[in-house]
Amino acid sequence: MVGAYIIAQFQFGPDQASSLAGQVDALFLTLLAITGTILALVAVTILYCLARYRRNAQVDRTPIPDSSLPLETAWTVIPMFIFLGMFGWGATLYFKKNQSPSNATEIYVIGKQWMWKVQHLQGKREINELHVPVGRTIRLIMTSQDVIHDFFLPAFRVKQDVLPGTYTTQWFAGTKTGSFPIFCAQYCGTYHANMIGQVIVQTPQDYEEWLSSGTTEPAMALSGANLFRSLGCSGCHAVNASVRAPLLNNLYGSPVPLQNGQVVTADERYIRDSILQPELQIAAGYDPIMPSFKDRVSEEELTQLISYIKSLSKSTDR
Amino acid sequence: MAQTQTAGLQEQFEDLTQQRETSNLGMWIFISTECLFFGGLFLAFTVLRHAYPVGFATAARHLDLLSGIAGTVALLASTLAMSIGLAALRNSDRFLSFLACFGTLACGLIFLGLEGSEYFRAWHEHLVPGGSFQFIGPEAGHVQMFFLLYFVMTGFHALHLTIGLGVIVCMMLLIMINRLHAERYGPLQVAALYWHFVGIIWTLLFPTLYLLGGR
Amino acid sequence: MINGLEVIEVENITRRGSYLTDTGLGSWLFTTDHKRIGLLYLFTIIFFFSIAAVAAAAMRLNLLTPRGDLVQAETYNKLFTLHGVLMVWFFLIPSIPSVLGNFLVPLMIGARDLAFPKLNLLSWYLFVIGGLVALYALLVGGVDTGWTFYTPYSSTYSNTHVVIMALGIFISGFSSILTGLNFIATIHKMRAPGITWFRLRLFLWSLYATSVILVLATPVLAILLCLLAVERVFGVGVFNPALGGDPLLFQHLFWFYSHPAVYIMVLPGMGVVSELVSAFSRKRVFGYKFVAFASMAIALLGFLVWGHHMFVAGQSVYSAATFSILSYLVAVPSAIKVFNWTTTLYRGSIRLDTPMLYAVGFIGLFAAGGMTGLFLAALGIDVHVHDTYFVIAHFHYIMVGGMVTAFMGGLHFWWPKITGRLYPEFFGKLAAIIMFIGFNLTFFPQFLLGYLGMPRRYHAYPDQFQVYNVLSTAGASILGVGYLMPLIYLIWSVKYGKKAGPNPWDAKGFEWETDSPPPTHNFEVIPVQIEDPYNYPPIS
Amino acid sequence: MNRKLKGTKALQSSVRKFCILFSVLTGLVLVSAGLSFVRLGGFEVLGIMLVAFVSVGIIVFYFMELGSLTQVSWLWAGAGLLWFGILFVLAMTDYLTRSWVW
Repeated sequence: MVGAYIIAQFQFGPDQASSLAGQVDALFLTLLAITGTILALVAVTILYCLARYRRNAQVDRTPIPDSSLPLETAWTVIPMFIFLGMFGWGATLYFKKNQSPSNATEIYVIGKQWMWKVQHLQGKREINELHVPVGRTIRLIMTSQDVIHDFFLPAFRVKQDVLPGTYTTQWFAGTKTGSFPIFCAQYCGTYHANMIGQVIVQTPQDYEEWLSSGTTEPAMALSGANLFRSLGCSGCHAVNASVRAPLLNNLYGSPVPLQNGQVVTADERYIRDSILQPELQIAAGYDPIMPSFKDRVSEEELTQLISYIKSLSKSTDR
Repeated sequence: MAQTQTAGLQEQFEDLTQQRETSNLGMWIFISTECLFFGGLFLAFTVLRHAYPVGFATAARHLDLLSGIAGTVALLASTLAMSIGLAALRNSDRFLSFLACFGTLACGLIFLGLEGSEYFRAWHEHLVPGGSFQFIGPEAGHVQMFFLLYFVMTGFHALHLTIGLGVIVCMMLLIMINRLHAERYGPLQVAALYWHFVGIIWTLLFPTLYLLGGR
Repeated sequence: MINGLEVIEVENITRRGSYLTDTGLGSWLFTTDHKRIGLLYLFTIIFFFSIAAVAAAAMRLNLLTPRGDLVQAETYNKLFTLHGVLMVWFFLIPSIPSVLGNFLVPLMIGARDLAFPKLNLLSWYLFVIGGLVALYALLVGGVDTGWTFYTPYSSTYSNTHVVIMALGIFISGFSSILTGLNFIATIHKMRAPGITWFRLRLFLWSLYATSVILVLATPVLAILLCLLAVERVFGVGVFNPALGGDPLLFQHLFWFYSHPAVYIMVLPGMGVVSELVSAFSRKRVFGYKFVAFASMAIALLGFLVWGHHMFVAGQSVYSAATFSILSYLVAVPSAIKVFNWTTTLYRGSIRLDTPMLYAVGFIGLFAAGGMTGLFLAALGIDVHVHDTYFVIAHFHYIMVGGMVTAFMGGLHFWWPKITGRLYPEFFGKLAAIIMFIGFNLTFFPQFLLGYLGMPRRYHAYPDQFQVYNVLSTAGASILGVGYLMPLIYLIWSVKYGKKAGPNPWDAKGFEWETDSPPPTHNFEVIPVQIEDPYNYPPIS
Repeated sequence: MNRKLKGTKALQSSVRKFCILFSVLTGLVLVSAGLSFVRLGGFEVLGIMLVAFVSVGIIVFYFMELGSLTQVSWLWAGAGLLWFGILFVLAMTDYLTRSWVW
């Protein structure tokens, strides 16, 4: 009884709850097998030599050469190739982790000392919890209000630092229902250890039910549209506006030629920078007259504005 | 202890040549350290300039080019004087060496004076980062960042220069009391290396800060 | 007969005097003797180690329970910052280079002192001043940023004494630079006749490589701390995004120093182990040139891999891939060293004295630490284990399992030379074994914790992690005993230990040819190296 | 006496050499300042930095006497430069490729 209880306390790996988890574990176990073998070989050799060649033992001690080029080459080159293999495999997973599939459902995450604020496109907000439907690819667009945090989902084997002043993204697809921990993995101040939460992976039906339950807020894009008007953006960025400013229809995801000759892709980061630091990247053919909205919009409002501007673009999969 | 002691030879060395070569090498190692010290600053400057080219160019135009050129030439002149001082000492001309060191000192002070007046002007125009900073224009934040880096970079350079001036004063004293002469010129050689290095840093700082954004 | 010789030897020492003869306080505080400065460093780093170890003990006790009942979150954060700062800058970095290096470099190359003895004393003073400033930061309330000082937390949000702590590290940084400079100049210019580069002891090769890092990495940390202080004090800066700055710039500059710094913390240990393995197997180290060049390769390649600390920090994917592949390259020379040490044992004549026990422990623990480094360099795995206990366990295997073990081994090996006395062998071996067991029990469970997902720097944690934390704390208490034992018997041996004689291990090297403890100027006559430094006679 | 005369001659020639180099360096400063007034689509920046590096080279080789130094000093002068390059290249790799899309 006691024995079984104690053994039950030992966990040898976290839950595998995402499409990526199994792949990471496979690489991990492979590395474990390779390095374990090498380590065991070294250890056995050392122990064997220690036992056999102890000072007073009568054994063959005919000197061996001081050095051997073939041997040195072998144990330089062979590990190098093994290492290159490890690199390649690891890099493949990393590229996969950093390239979100195009059909992802987007969810905005804002970190602040010491909580996670989540808003779904449909308008639903939650704190320290993240409801997602099982099987659907989720793309998190994350930023921080203060210091660097890190959105870590051990059961999904992903993590990404959440930086103030810019957006970072990561994606995952839950493969089984249940609740899994969220940790902040980047030290962020006194209550860093309290910045934890739950991802709740639900069946699509439960998820829809949850979305429509409780107090409903307008969809993010709608809130963004209201803001767009109340902040006066529509005064310039409209078809028949008195001031000549770029139209924002179909902006998201398209290339924007800049005044200095560069061309940038209009992603979340570009839109964010254009609202907060409009003077940095002036679209070609327009005057640098837009005022900065820094200190006038909160991070939440920014995400709503971005969500609205993205909704003006047909290419976005909503 | 019965060994014959050469004047100025430290006990861990065999002869003055070894001693001189060692301190020379020591200074080169120190210079490589300093390369990385300023290297960090140059990297920070490059990264931020890359991010905010317009703001940095705007800010750079607020520096006085003529004063910058004058300072650079003064520092080059001090480098020249330093080299003459070392060559003179090696060729037993202690008087010229002393004079040249004095010239180095004077040129260094002129440089510091010019830089001081630049600082004063920046302060006068409210370009010193912090509470008193005022700049009208959309790029104010980046202009402030430029001036922060300007003050940190030139400030550390000026600090190095000031230390160098102190060293040169010591060298002048040593030449005066005949502790440095044609047989024992190692310390002046090391001091000269340091001084030239300070000059090199300015040779890089001047174009980086004054010229890159275009005038 | 042998006794008679010993008596003559002892009389000689008494007559000639050793570097320890003069006992006045002034003679210590104003000494330029590299051996005395080495001892001054030894006392200083033991002092800092003790404080940092107490902090570690408090942290481990706190983590016994999931809620972290012993200390408050704030205190816990200050404890791990203190532990990190003191252990890294005030213990590990100066441990082997400044203590054993100072003591041994001139002895090993047959010189009367280092190239710049006054600079050497100055660097000790800078070290002490830096340490006192850091301790002052502790006394006025501590710092809670972690030893990594990530911005914008450290520059804007933390309410603790970041600037004072940064100043302390800044000052001690110059101590590192001057020490490195001194070693490089000494090794280049002060070698005794006959010591060519390939007759240079492997310990010196490793110290040379270490010094390269000390000299070329530390200044970047210095300037970084200056910029951090400016941002914090004046509220204008280059790292906080709210001010338009770039927090990743801080991380780039920080790790440009701090990754090579971990090689400062292990290369000298490799050097010591090369010496120990050779001396106790009575054989030349197998593949001498490869081991020597591996040290230099690590010093160079170690500078090319810093970005692997930033795989999830938001740096470019291409940059991450570059840093990953370079990280694998730096593992190659480390692997070469391990294989060469192992092969050295083959057909040797091995004595398992205390220093050798430590050396063998080092090879095992360092290999384990290095192997787990391969996991961290694999991008896909690092994403999962980054900033978890897996990382903590990995670098403690290198830093504690590697460097501290090597330091203990080196200290035991050269203790007879430093003090002229032998320590009790039985207790020495016992302590080495206790340390090995305690260490593994402390840190192995942390690998499992990390893979389970427990993030580092957590004052409290979910219940599921408790069992491994309990194991780890239990291990830490055993480790603590292991550290206390040498402190006691080594001090005891200074007065009561058996006289050692010049060469108690029958080892090769200039340092064993002079008296124990050595006279002030090391050698009566500067020795000449006429053969390979490890030319042990063949064993029948 | 003869030795002293020889010394004076050597001194005179080095002073002359240093003065010439000084005028070259001053000229280079003016050239780079002039470059900052022209627009060559980014190439003026390259030109300015190139001129700066040439000046640094002259100071290192002639004023700091690297040309006549032992190999070890070369090693360390080179090390400073090499490591400066490492810091720069690897850090800028990140910044310059961050916006690349694959």
